[in-house]
Amino acid sequence: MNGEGSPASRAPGRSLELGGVAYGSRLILGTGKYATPALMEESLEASGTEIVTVAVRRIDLSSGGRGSLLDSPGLSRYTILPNTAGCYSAEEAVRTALLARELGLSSLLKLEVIGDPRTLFPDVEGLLQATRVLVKEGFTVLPYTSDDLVIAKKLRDAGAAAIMPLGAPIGSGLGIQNRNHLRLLLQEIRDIPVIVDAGVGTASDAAIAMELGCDGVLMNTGVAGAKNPVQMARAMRMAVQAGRLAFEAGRVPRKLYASASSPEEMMIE
Amino acid sequence: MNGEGSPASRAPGRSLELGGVAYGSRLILGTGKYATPALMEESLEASGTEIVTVAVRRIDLSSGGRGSLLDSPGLSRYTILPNTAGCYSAEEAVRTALLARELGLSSLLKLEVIGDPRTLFPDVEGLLQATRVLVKEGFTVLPYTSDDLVIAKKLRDAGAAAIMPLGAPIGSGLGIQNRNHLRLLLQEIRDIPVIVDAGVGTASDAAIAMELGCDGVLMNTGVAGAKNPVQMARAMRMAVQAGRLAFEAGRVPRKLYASASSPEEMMIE
Amino acid sequence: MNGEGSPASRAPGRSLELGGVAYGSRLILGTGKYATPALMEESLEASGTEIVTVAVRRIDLSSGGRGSLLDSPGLSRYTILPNTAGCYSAEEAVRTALLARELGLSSLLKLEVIGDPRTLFPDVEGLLQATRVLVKEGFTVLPYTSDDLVIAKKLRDAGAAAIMPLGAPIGSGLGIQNRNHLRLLLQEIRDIPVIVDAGVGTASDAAIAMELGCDGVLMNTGVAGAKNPVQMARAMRMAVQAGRLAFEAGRVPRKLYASASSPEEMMIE
Amino acid sequence: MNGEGSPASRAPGRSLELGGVAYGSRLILGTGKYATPALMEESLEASGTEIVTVAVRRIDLSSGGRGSLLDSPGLSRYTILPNTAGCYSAEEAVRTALLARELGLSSLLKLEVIGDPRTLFPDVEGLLQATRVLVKEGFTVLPYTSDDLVIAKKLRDAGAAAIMPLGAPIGSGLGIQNRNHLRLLLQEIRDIPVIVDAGVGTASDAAIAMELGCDGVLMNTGVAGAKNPVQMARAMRMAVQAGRLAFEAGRVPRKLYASASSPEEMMIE
Amino acid sequence: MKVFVNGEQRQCPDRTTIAALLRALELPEGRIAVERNREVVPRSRHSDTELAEGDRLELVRFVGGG
Amino acid sequence: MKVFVNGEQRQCPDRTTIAALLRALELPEGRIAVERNREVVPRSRHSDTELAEGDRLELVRFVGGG
Amino acid sequence: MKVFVNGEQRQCPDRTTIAALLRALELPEGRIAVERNREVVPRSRHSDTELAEGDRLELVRFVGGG
Amino acid sequence: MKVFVNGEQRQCPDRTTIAALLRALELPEGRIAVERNREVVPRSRHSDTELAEGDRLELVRFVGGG
Repeated sequence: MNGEGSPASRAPGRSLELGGVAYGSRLILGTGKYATPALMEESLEASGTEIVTVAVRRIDLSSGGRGSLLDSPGLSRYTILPNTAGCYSAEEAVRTALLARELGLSSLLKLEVIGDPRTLFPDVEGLLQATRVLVKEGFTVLPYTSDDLVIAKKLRDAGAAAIMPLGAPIGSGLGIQNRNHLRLLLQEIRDIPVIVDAGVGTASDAAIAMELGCDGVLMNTGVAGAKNPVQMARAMRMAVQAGRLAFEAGRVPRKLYASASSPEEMMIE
Repeated sequence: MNGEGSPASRAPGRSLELGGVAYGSRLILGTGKYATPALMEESLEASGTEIVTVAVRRIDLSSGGRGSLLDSPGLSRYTILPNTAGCYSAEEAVRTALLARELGLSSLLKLEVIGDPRTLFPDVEGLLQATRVLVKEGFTVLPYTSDDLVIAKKLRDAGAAAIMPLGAPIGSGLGIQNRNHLRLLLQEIRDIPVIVDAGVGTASDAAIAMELGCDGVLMNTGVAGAKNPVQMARAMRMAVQAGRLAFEAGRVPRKLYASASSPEEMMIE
Repeated sequence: MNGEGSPASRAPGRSLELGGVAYGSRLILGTGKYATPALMEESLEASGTEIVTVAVRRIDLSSGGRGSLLDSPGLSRYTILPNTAGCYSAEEAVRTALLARELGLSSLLKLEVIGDPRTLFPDVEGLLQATRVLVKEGFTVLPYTSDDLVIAKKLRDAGAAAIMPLGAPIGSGLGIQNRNHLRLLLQEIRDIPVIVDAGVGTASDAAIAMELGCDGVLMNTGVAGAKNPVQMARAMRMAVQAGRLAFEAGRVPRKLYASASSPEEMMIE
Repeated sequence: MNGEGSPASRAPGRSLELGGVAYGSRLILGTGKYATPALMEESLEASGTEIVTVAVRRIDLSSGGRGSLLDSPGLSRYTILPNTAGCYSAEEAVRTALLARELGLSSLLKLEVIGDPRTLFPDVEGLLQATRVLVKEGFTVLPYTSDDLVIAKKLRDAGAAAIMPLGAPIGSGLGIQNRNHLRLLLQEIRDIPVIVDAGVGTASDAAIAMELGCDGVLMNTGVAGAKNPVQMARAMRMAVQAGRLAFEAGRVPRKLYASASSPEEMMIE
Repeated sequence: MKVFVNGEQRQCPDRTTIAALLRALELPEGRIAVERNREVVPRSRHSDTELAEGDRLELVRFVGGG
Repeated sequence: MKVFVNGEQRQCPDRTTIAALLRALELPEGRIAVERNREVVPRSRHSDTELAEGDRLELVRFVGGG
Repeated sequence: MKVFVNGEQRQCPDRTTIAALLRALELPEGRIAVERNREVVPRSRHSDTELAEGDRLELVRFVGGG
Repeated sequence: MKVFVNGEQRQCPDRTTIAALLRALELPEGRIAVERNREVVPRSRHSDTELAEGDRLELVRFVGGG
């Protein structure tokens, strides 16, 4: 076992299934940080994503409540995945989740319980509490968590619909910092999807996540923060597909030495 | 300068130009090591490549000369790039090049002068000699070389039409072993294409090469040696495009800390 | 800030303080897996360690209870650090800790609550519970944990006397898998020691841990599993010192380009 | 073969032999870039080095020729290794070498033929020419070269007394950029010493070079450029020894999974 | 009577319903979720839910986020 | 009466003390810790602690570990 | 007379041309390149190039390679 | 007559020796190496080597370097 999964290992080809729905795209995009709504919509379209994350925030009363994200007609075609970004306790996350369901009339949820403001790393204790509550409430919980496989197993056992380990701090663009932890997590969590959430900075980062055997990738800053978000969205779309295909194709084993690709006999003399 | 090039730096979008011809695909594939000709043809097609490398070898007299690679009708659509694989001296490489031109009626050449049998690393001294001779002979010389930028500059000054540094030993599948050397080489060689030749093992390796700003990638074992070569060829096609797009799009800068992708104000209380 | 700490940042030069005692050596060694007690004692001596870990296990009644580790007179000079290795619940770890104190008459404890048999990764939830109980019981708790800084802060707030994040799975010899997580953890945990526990495979791994700003390194397999444990123990002793000195000395900043170390003027012409 | 050499492979324990002289220290230090001669002397002493490099430069006629480096009495105890730093052609390097011999009355030489001003990478063609000339002239030639093993074999065959591949650009402090190339080079070059020259930025970089099986390390900026050069010199001394000991001790093999260091039976129930 | 809306104190007539409040604030019924004293009030109850002195309301919507 | 020592069933006379049991098992008093029904029994209490039918004892020591 | 073809010694009539040799070897003219004593002989010259005693010929084609 | 020392033009009497030049420049004999017209002049020959019109001299020493 070269530690890089294999077609046998994680349901090759099968589309990404979340809450009983199958999605053709394995890329989930955030809707934050875009210069304009138009740029966001164009980027989402270029990415081929079918699911987009949104945040829940207070209405600015002075604004007369205009400018809800969902005013963008372009969003109607996507599955909306509300998050609990910015919540620092299970209780706050649960309240935000209930409001999100009231807003979206769907029970899909990206659950975040943050434990540290500088790294935005999850508070996995609070995350487990909130997951237990929200699963009872009937939510399809997709928890943003660390790459700790023990926590991942507990989240799964608590009824999470997928595991979403971070690759690196949110918005850092550092790529997968610990491939070995992710590899070990993937070998353990085989019954629900594993989606790398956070840290992807460029196309190869997304490809690497998929080559390790992840079922999907969720990103926001990697696209929205690029000089040309639309073009980067296109790159990410292809990178996720390329990484998945490579994972299923089964890569050539690594060797320390060379092995000729042209015949070594029948040379002229 | 984050060392990762930028659209400004290496002619964004422009197709790959070799010997005055522009190619839409930036992926060059080898034709060695396939289980069957049919599998090879299917893989080449899936890869979207327009240029394929071939080797020059003695005819097996007992076989009545049947089974030349070019009997595969499927190859007629590709630009044929003969190599001098297996040559351990400039003189041997020059003889092989002249025979290749007589066979192919084209002057495009992947020049290899090997210096070590276990690693198949190039003999850059012999490579420079052979390049000087063959450029005079009117060849379009694409030399397989190390990631040494001083040698790369000499090859360019000797009239090479591109620089083809290795990413790792031929057939090793180890990926780009020294990104910093490649980065430095790319900053120096801006007037002719730089194509990573050898070492690519999976899709992300190809994407990384392109993200660094390479103009193309040449591979054989990475595809032919995969469990499913056709699927890997498809993966490589997308990975090269994804990496190029990402390079041109301009990736988000790396940060040590997190930066939230959802607004940090207007939280409920 | 190059993310690699600095003399200013973590009490340079100060010795390693645990439970109010200052130790001159920053290396803690395990006593498991040695071929013979003599080899173990020689290795401990060569390492210069002052603290050694031990496990608590049932007496083999058939053996008449002979062969307790502490029969080795050579161990009398070291501070004994009992562990709760092999415990899969907080309750089991607490029972083992109480037995260890009865055996050792000291309250120093390496607390392990394991969450997964294949990786031996900690169960950080159980670890927090056990830490809270044992701190109340008056133990000096040194928890073996993940590199999750949120958990590290909770352990500190629960009264842990140090944080002992893993570098890689116990006995894997893979070295520090996630330097960035460790860096972030070190920037947050400044008031108690941070000791890398597990994963160190060779001298440079230990040096890297110390250069990142860790206060100490704990290892067992890296020494006991070497072909020549005594020599490796000597290597580890020097590597820990070298890494600490380098951390305090303040390394030269990294540059993408060269900078000459000989004068560039006054050349002959 | 874990690619990390083994005691069997490269004359364990034997001291570093150059030009028929055996040196106890495997660390060679440069004398450039120190704030004061006193700081330099203290650093050299702290490093335990026995060989120091110096450059050859024109006398400043206005200064009345005062301030030659060798006025420092502290240097008298070291073997002086003149370099040809700053030479961009074989001919210039040969002239500088002959002047150096006249100055130093010794034939030991660190040969540099630079090929690029921004990276200070060697011009390996010119380096080979100059090596051939100077070996005939009776010099003990230690060439600063790339990590290209084919060039290394040619240098050895031309009579070089050691091979000194760069780890990264001079003064960059990036550490060993291509361990695989270095590993392959070490497996090929067994009859003369291999000394990593350039790129070492901190203690672990030096340890890594030695663990790979190098016979020595040469550095200047890594020490002179540290905030506290004397302390870094001490760190480098220990790191080189630690790395060499670890190489000879034979490290534990890497594993993807954990292996317990405490017994897994006889747990309490 | 006074209530708190998104943290701000507001005056409104006694027995004002949530629906009335939203109208008064010129907020569209749709795309807004309402929490009253930490309990979500479903849209279907907006018109028959009367506010009481000191009620704490949170009015939220979706915004761009990752 | 019967007790369980490290998981094994053992016979011993009524009112046997822990100290007596250790002697019977030829175990040195030192370097052994004793847990009786999940409670540690300090060494100072070994000689006046009598076992009861069905007691579960854990006798442990230090071994090499990491 | 004897010549060497791809390293093997062969007999052939005096003044045999390269074209004749290829026919004798049942090799298709196309897709084959011929080197005689380290000089390439272009296809156009095959029929008027006569071999001489001891000539060393290399007959090559393209094969799969990377 | 004029010579070039480390790239600078200098006047000196005819038949000046290298040793004399070094004295004139107030340079210590030791720790200096001299190259005349691209040929090293060993220290032992400094006193009997006379300079000629237009000679190019390089006077060098060791300095700190890596």
